[in-house]
Formats: sequence, C-alpha cells, structure tokens
Amino acid sequence: MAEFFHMGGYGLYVWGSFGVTALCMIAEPLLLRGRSASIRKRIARIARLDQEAQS
Amino acid sequence: MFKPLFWVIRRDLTIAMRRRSDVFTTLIFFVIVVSLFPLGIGPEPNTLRQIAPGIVWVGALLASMLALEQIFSADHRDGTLEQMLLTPQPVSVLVVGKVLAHWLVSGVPLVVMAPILGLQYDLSVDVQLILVASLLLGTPALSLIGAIGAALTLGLRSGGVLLALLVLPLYIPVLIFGAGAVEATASGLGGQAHLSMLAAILVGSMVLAPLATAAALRVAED
Amino acid sequence: MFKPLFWVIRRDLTIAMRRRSDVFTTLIFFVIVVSLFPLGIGPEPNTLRQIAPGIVWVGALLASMLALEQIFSADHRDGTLEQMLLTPQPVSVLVVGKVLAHWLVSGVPLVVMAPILGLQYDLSVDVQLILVASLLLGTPALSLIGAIGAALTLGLRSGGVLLALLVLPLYIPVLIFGAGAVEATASGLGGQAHLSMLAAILVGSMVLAPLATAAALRVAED
Amino acid sequence: MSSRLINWFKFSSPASFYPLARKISVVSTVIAVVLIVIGLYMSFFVAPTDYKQGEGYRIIFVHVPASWMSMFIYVVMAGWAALGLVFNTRLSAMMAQALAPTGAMFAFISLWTGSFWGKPMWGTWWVWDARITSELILLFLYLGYMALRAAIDDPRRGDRASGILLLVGVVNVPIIYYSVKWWNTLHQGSTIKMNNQTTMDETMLITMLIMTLGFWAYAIAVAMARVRTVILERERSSTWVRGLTAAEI
Amino acid sequence: MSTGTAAPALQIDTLSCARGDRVLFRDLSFAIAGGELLHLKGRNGSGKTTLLRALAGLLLPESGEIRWQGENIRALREEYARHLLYLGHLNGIKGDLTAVENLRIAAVLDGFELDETRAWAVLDEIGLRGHEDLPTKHLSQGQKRRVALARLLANRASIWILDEPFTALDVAAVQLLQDVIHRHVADGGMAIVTTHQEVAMIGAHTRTIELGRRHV
Amino acid sequence: MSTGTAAPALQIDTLSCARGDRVLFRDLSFAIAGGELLHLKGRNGSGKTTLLRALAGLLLPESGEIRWQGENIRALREEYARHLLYLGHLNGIKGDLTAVENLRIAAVLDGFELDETRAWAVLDEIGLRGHEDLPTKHLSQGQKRRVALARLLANRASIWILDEPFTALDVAAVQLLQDVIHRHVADGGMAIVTTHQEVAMIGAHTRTIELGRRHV
Ligand code: HEM
Ligand SMILES: Nc1ncnc2c1ncn2[C@@H]1O[C@H](COP(=O)(O)OP(=O)(O)OP(=O)(O)O)[C@@H](O)[C@H]1O
Ligand SMILES: Nc1ncnc2c1ncn2[C@@H]1O[C@H](COP(=O)(O)OP(=O)(O)OP(=O)(O)O)[C@@H](O)[C@H]1O
Ligand SMILES: [Mg+2]
Ligand SMILES: [Mg+2]
Repeated sequence: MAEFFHMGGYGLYVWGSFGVTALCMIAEPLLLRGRSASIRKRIARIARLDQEAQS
Repeated sequence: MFKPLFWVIRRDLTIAMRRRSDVFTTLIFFVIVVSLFPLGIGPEPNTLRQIAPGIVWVGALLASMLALEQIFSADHRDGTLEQMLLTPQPVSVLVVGKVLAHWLVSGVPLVVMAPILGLQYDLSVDVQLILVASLLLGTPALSLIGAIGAALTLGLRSGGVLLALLVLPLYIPVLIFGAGAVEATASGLGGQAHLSMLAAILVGSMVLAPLATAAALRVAED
Repeated sequence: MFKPLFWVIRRDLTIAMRRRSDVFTTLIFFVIVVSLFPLGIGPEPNTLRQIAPGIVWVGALLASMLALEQIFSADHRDGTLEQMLLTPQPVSVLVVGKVLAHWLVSGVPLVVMAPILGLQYDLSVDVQLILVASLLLGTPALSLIGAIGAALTLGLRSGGVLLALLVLPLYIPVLIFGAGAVEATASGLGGQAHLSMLAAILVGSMVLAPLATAAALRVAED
Repeated sequence: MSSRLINWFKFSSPASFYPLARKISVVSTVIAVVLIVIGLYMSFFVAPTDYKQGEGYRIIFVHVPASWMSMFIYVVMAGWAALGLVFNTRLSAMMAQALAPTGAMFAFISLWTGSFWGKPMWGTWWVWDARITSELILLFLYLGYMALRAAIDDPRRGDRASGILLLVGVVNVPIIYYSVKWWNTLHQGSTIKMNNQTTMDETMLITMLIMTLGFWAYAIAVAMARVRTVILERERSSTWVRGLTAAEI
Repeated sequence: MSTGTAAPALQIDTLSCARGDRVLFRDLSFAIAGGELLHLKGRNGSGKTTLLRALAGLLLPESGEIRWQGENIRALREEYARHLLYLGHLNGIKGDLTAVENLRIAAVLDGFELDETRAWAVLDEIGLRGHEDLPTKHLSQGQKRRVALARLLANRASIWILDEPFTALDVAAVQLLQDVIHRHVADGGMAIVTTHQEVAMIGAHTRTIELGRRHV
Repeated sequence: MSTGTAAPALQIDTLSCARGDRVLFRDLSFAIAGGELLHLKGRNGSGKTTLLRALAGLLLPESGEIRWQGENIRALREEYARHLLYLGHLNGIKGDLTAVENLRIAAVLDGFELDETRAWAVLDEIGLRGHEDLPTKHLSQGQKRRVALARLLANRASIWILDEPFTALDVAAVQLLQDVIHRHVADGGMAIVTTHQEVAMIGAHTRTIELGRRHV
C-alpha cells in the first residue's frame, strides 16, 4: 500500500497531479451547485413577492 | 467613400495636434520602459545586447497598446461615436480612418525613435535597419488588432487593464516575428522570413480587423 | 476622522467587489506582461534567470501604474470627486482611504502572484522570499506616488500615457531598490540594505504623497 | 425537411432546452463516472511501469486528456458564438458561456500536471517549450473571454461582444501556435524535447482514450448543468420560469 | 411612397423593449408620416430614451419590428441612416474642435458638404455668434447644446429624433428651437421629441404618446 | 450670527470671474441671509455655473472675496463646507453603488450618520420606490437626478447651491423639488438656484439676480 503511494519515488508528482485534477473536477460541480442554489432562491423570492403583490 | 475617410483622418489628426502632448507622451512612455530595463537588470553589455530586440519590441507593444485605449473612448463618452454609427457611411471605413490616424500619431513616432534607443543597447547598423523595418510592418498590425479590443471594452470601467488582457495574447505572433527578425539578423541568419510573416499578418489584419471592430462598436453602443 | 476614512475604503472596496473582474484583470495583466518577455527574448533558462528580477519588477510596476489610472478618473467624471472636496473632511484623509483601498485591490494580488511567476523563471526559494518582501514594501509606495500623478493628470484626455510620463521617473528609485534587493540576494550579497531603502521610501511617500495628491485634486477641479 | 428545422428551432429556445439539458446532464454524469473510474483503475493497476520514466509517467493519463479537452472546448465555444451571431439565437451564446470555465479549468490542469511532470523529468517546473507556451496563451484567451463577459452587465450585449472576441481568437489560435513553435525551434533553448516516447504501449493508449472520453462526458455534464443555471439567471423574470414548479427547477 | 401621399413612412409594429430585468413597454404599435410631430411623454424611467434609441437603430429591441417605407431598418442600415437625425442626451460634439469644425465634419459624414460661410451663418442663427471658433469644451452647458442643435438647421434629413432637446437652453433658445421643429414639420418632415417641459411642444400637428402609465 | 438675526450670512464682495480670455462678470456684490432664495438668471454662457462654483469654493475667483459670517471661505475651508450643499451639472453619484449606498456614504462624508431605514424613507419620498437597491447606472436620466437630489432631503446644510436642479425631471418631480426648496427657505435656510424654467422658481422669498445682460 505504502509502496503504491510512493510511486517509485514520484509520489509527490503523481499525487500532486491527480490530486489537483480531482480537486478541480470535484470543486467545479460544487461551485456550480452553489451558484444554481442562489439563483433558485432568488426565483423563489420573486415568486413570493408576486404572490404578495396579488393578495 | 474616400471623402468621409479623408475627413475622419483629418478630424482625428486635428484633435491630436490640438493636444500635441499626446504624441510625446506615447513616445516618452516607450523611451522610459525601454530605458528602465538596464536599471532593473544591470549594465552588462553582452546580456543587454542579447535582450535588446525583445525589450524594444515589448516596449513598443505596450506603448502602442496603452495609446490605443483612447482610440474610441473619448468619442464614446461625448456621443460622437453614436453619431458616426448613424451616418450613411459604412462603419468599417470610418474605423479604418480612425486607426490610420491613430497609427500616424502614435505608431510612427515609435518607429522613428527606436533606432535611437537601439544605441543604448549597442546595436549595429544593419540590425537597426531591420528593427525599423519590423516596427514599420508590425505597429500598424498592432493598431488594427488592438482596435478590436478597444471597441470590445468600450465603456467598461476596467477598460485599460481588460483591454490588455484581451489584446496581448493576440499580439504574440507580431511580437515573435518582430523580435525574431531582429534577433535573426543579429545572429547572422537573416530576418527575411520573419519580415514576410509580419507582412502577411499585416495584410490579414487589414482585411479582418476593421470588420470585427465595426461589429464590436455596434454592440458597444447598444 | 476614522469614520470617513473607513467609509471611503468600504465604498471603494464595495465598488471593486461589484466588478470582481477588475481584481483579476490587473493580476492577469501582470502575468501576461511577465510572460511576454521570454517570447521577445528567447527561451534560454540562464538568460531568463538573470533578468527575472527586473522583469517581475517592471511587470508589477506597469500593472500597478495601469490600475492607478482609474483611481480618481471615474470619481472625477461622475462628479463624486467634486463632492468629496466639498465635505468637511480633510481631503488628504479621503485620499489615504482611496489609495489604501486601491492597494488592497490591485497591489496585494500582485504580491501574492509574484512567486508563481518566479517559478517560470526558475528562481530559488530564498530569492522568492526577498521578491515578495520587496514587493510588499514597494507596491504601496508605487500606489502612493502614482496617486499624485493620477491627480495631476485628471481630466486630460490622454490621461493614461501622460500619467505614465509624470510618474515613471518617480517610480525609478523604487524599481532600482526593489529589483536590486532580489538580485543582490540571488548573487549571494544579501538584500537587507536595499530593503531598508525601500522601507524609507515607503514611509516618506506615506507622509508626503497624500498632501500632494490632495492639493493636485483641488487644482484639477478648479 | 421541415420537421428537422422545426425541431431545431424548438430546442434553440431556452425554455424548451431547459428540461432537455437536465436529461443530457444526468446521462453524461453517469457515463463520466463510469469511464473515469475505469480509466483510473487502468492508469494505476493495468498500465505497466514505463521503463524510462518509472511510475512518474502515469501523470500522462490526466495531462494529455486535459490538454486535448482544453483545445477542443475552445473551438466548440467559437462554433457556438458564430451560430449565435449569425442566427441571433440566445441559447448559442449561453452554451459558449457555460463551456468557458470548464475549458479554462482543463487548460489549467494541463499546465499544472505538465509542471508536476516536468519537475522530476527536467528538474524544473517550467520551460518555454512551444506547446507549453501556446497552452498558456490559450489559458489567457479563456480568461480574457470570461473577464469580458463579467465586465459587461447587459447579457445580450455581453453575448455579442464576447462572441466577436471568440471568433477573433479562434482565427488567431493556429497563428499563435505556429509562431510559438517557430520561435522555439529557432532558439535551441530547451534541451529536452517533450515527445521522446515515440512508440506508445497499447494499454497506455487505450487508457488515455478512456480517460479522454471520460473527461469529455464530464465536460458535457458540467456544461449542461451550468447552462441550466445560466438560463435561470437570465430568464428569471420571464413567464415560463415563473411557471416552473419547484420540482422542475 | 408607393401606396399614396399619406402612407405612414415610419411604422412601429408590436415593439417590446426590456432593460435589465424589466420590460419597459410591450407590443407598442404606431406609425408616423411626413408632416407629423410626435411628442413622446412619460415619467422618469418610463422608457422614452430606450424607445428613441431603438427607433434610431442603436438598440436591438426585444421583439417587434421598425419599418421605414415598408422595410425593416435593421436590413436597411445605412440607407435608413441617410434620412435620420438623432440627438440624444449626449451632445455628440468634440470638445477639441471648434463649433464650425464640428458642424462641417458632421455634415460630411451625413453625406453632404457644408462650406465654411454657410456653417458660420448657421451658428449665427442659433445664437453662437462670437463663439464659432472656440474649442467647444470651453463653452457653457447651454452653448454646447446649441452647437449640437445647429445640425438641425444644416441638415436635410426627414426624420428627427430628439431626446430632451430643450435641456440647458435658455428661454430665447427654447423659442428658437420650437420654431425650427415646427417649420421642419410644416415642410413635410417628421419629428419625434421627448421633453418634460410641457408648454414647449404645443402645435398644430402634434400627436402625443404616453409611455408607462403604471407606477414607476 | 454675532451681529443680530438678519445679518447676511453669505457676502459676495466685488467678485470678478474670468474664463479663458473673457471676463464673465466684474465687481459683483450682493449678500444673502437665512430665509432667502436667490434665483440666478442669465442667458446661456452668462457665467451662472462659474459663479456658483466660485461660491462653493471650487473655483478661485479672479478678484474679490466671498465671506461666510465675515470670514473668507478660502480661509474657512472645511468649516464652510460643513454648511454647504452643492449640486452641479453632474450628479455626483456612483453608478456601481445603489441609491441607498450613495446616500449613506454622502451622509457620512458630510459629517452625520444616516441609517438604512431613514435612507429608504428619503428615497421613497423622492419617488424612487422600487429602485432603491439597484446600481444607479441602471437608472434613467431623471432617476439619477432624483438620487442626487435625495441628498437635499437628508441633509442639514444651511446653504444650498443648486445648478439647474430641474433638468431631466418630470412634472411631478419638479413640483416636489420646488416644495422642498421653499420649505428649506421657510425654515431659515438659504438657497441659490439657477434654472431656465422660469415658472419653477416663483415664491415669496425669491430674489433674482441676472447675469450678463449684454449680448452673449
Ligand atoms: C517529461 C515531460 C513531459 C512529457 C513526456 C509530456 C508529454 C506530453 C504528451 C505525450 C502530450 C500529448 C501530445 C500530443 O497530443 O501530440 C503532451 C501535451 C501537452 N503537454 Fe506535456 N509533457 C511533459 C511535460 C509538460 C510540461 C512541463 C508542461 C507544462 C507545464 C506540459 C504541457 C503540455 C501541454 C500544454 C500539452 C498539450 C499541447 C499539445 O498536445 O500539443 N507538458 N505532453
Ligand atoms: N473651462 C473653461 N475654459 C474657458 N472658458 C470657459 C470654461 N468654462 C466656461 N467658459 C466660458 O465661460 C462662459 C460662462 O460659462 P458658464 O458655464 O458659467 O455659463 P452658464 O451661465 O452656466 O451657462 P448655461 O446656462 O449654458 O449653463 C461661457 O461663455 C464659456 O465660453
Ligand atoms: N443600461 C441599462 N441597464 C439596465 N436598465 C436600464 C438601462 N438603461 C435604462 N434602464 C432602465 O430602463 C428604464 C427606462 O430608462 P429610460 O432611460 O429609457 O427612461 P426615460 O423614459 O428616458 O427616463 P428619463 O425621463 O428619466 O430620461 C429605467 O427605469 C432604467 O431603470
Ligand atoms: Mg431619457
Ligand atoms: Mg451652467
């Protein structure tokens, strides 16, 4: 196991690459989720305001 | 078509002459940037001669880009640009006029000044000649390409820096062939090939840039 | 006195945050300019390592100068500057607020970015450290000095270039000591002396620049 | 003929594309996860150790797919921009907008992993190699596009301005690439050339292809999810968005 | 033109414009023919400027069409511009050029020639005698506006689109401008004008359209 | 203050101003006390803006003195600014900040605090309801002017210097602004106002000064 992570001496570089790639590709959807949540909240608010205005 | 073109050039040259300081300031910016390097880097003549073409070219590129920021913004702010879009003249013709006037005011002085700066870096005469030739072909291309960026960033608050961000990557071929021509000559390889590439870039941008700029101006005034 | 100061900073930071792209564009301009030089000069690592401190410093200086152009001009154009001159607050305090906000937005990112660019030029760790230290002392001084020039050229059409002309000569000492500190460290001489000079320049400009800027602003609005 | 056309225009309206985008996104996510998991397994456990570069070469399995994707996405964006400018369809510009961050991210990953490869191989994090330099410039082009978009408040103006920029950029990309290449070969600067492994092991190639397809699916999934957000942001006041139920959003 | 003397030259068909989130007006339709003066009214922010810019072809409307003699102005472009004179909130004059120079370059770009003497005469008429050859940046607010308006006297366009032309003008200049507009209309031209100064627009051929009656 | 209730607070003494080559007015002297409204009239280019900027301390006059409670305003500087509210041709608001933010930062710089609720109330009063938290660059010409004028409602300065405050305002807003000015004067404040819209300034305490009667 340790040997696997050691990568024949290239551990830092291999995991540095794969790690950052993984980080980016996980972070991007998460950031996107935040962005889409905030716009949904805003739309919900607009709808609520509409209803209040009508009643 | 030639009459409006001529009048636009005349108009912009008149304005530039009324504020003669403009011509000098672009020039002096160029001089300062190029002279700054020996200060930042240290005075070894060999290193300096080696990096001279690159530095002169980067200096010319930055000076031309900075001057470019103004090409449409004043007209945009006082409403003359929107009037130009409403005339029966093709917008790209007016753009050509403005870019040409701009190059006469800001590009030509750079070309003239470059050999004098070359002396600071101890360049030989034939290298100097190629330097001038490369700038003569390169700076109009820079103005044409830069005009697209200037039109795209019109009226945006972060104009200057954003312009740089958009335009500098597009300038890179001009820089490479321009500085390359000088370096090739300095190392005895001959800069012909580079100069032909520069000429090709110039022709290409003369055809495409006015159209793109005109489209961008229409968008900016929306 | 601290309340208006605080509010001015807060105001300018709010505006900067509304247009977050501004922060990035200054930064990216810095990155691009620094990356441009190798394209002009050629890719040999040894030459590049030698000229790296000069290039990074010139890049920081140009980026900071370009960003500075905006510091008062927007306020001048929309009339908020003339309102500031008419408040019961001392103008120099408001100037300090604006410069500080400006440095936070445009200077700090440069300092943070510099080490990454240093990698492109293959600089070692302790050289990198001195580079950061010198920028940390130098960029606020650049902002303070540049504010004088920005105020002086307010309302002139070719603001950008003219500003460069006025301010660059004042920048030169900062550049010499900044790049000098890095070079001295790289060649094993130690950059302490240079850094102390930078600190002295910073203190001096902190005292004098706001007063000069305030006076220049009053003239500009006449 | 006409049924085709109608279909086309139907889905070029954001309102009708919105639910479709969700379906595409879900499907692509599944494909991406499957392919990337297989690809990772093969990268670490199937592909043999390189006789020259040892285990370090395994970086190639993210480095090369990311490089390819970054270039490919830029071209796709330019295609959408051209469509948008010619036919004045809002959706095209939104597609370009949705792709940009992903493309920039792949360009960044390519440079990052390249650096982490170069350090052990060449002893330095960075060389001014032609390919690397032009990838850096590509990253700048992405950032320029995104900065321009962010700087313009009016979305329709932003669409058209950034569309023009993309088209100008895509004309320039090949010019930039060849000029950088020429610049680099004329200086005999970098001592080590990058493609020093001419013959590639079969399994390595397959692994790389699988990873590339996985990244491709990932890009589609993320872009579709993002285009949904962009649509909502821009059409938030329209009647069809207000008509959506909570579940549909 | 083809269908008779009173054919509406400029036709606005179910036009809608939006800025930011808000739709300013929806499905606006009207037409205007030669000899008509259209007074566009509305509270602050009701969309007058937006409508005028759309009519000038500067702004792409959300939906709907604007037709000049039956053809969409987007298709006509320069052909339409030949008949048009637009004056917005900005004056559209260069501060570094004199009034005469400004007027002459505007004329050339509009496609006709204006000689020096005629330019001086026009500026005299609009009340700028003694200021003709000063860079216009040295003029007062109202004088700058007058330079911009001088184009009305020296132009042969048939459609005038004027956005708040009376701002910054003194009483004499307001009177003069009113006369100029009415004369243009009487000669068979069209004018579309916004102004908040009610009194200024009363005249024989005036029609009024009011935008955005709901709460601003 | 020291010499009695009706002492002229602001005194203008043989003031001359020149722009470029021309002297705009020479040896102008007048005074204005609390409760007075001064309507400054004059043709375009007669020097109204120049005079107002001099009164605000933005422009150095050619000769003569401006005194606030007996002291030259050049010497008083910030002390004088405390009593002053100047609105020029420019609105002096930031396009990137909302109306509320603009109002609050202006208040702090003017030396007092304006809380969020009060700011909203003021903007409501001036007719900007529903536009309070939009960046002001998205407002129309007249709405921007209203944001600038909102400062009049939230300020405690005693001297108001207003250069063409009515431009771009619709009829309702003109009426409102007139009321605000008259109320300010009735409460013992001073106002110096230029406008070309004659009708707007008639009131009990109005004095008129006309600049530059010779041909412009
Ligand atoms: C020993 C070191 C390296 C090797 C063996 C290597 C190998 C490769 C290979 C095989 C490709 C795909 C080539 C193709 O598609 O034809 C590639 C692409 C790329 N690499 Fe590297 N690489 C190395 C280091 C680096 C470094 C240090 C960087 C940047 C910091 C980098 C940046 C790139 C880029 C930008 C591409 C895409 C450009 C292209 O495919 O033309 N590489 N690399
Ligand atoms: N910066 C300047 N430089 C030179 N001359 C100027 C400058 N500003 C104004 N002038 C001149 O001063 C005169 C008066 O200008 P001012 O702006 O004070 O007029 P005004 O009475 O406010 O006119 P308006 O009603 O048009 O606003 C004008 O004739 C103009 O030519
Ligand atoms: N660039 C813009 N971005 C977003 N919204 C805008 C923009 N310009 C105007 N608006 C909005 O559109 C509305 C109408 O603006 P417009 O300038 O057409 O009004 P107007 O009728 O000309 O008003 P005024 O009488 O004040 O000049 C305003 O409420 C404003 O909020
Ligand atoms: Mg308007
Ligand atoms: Mg005035």
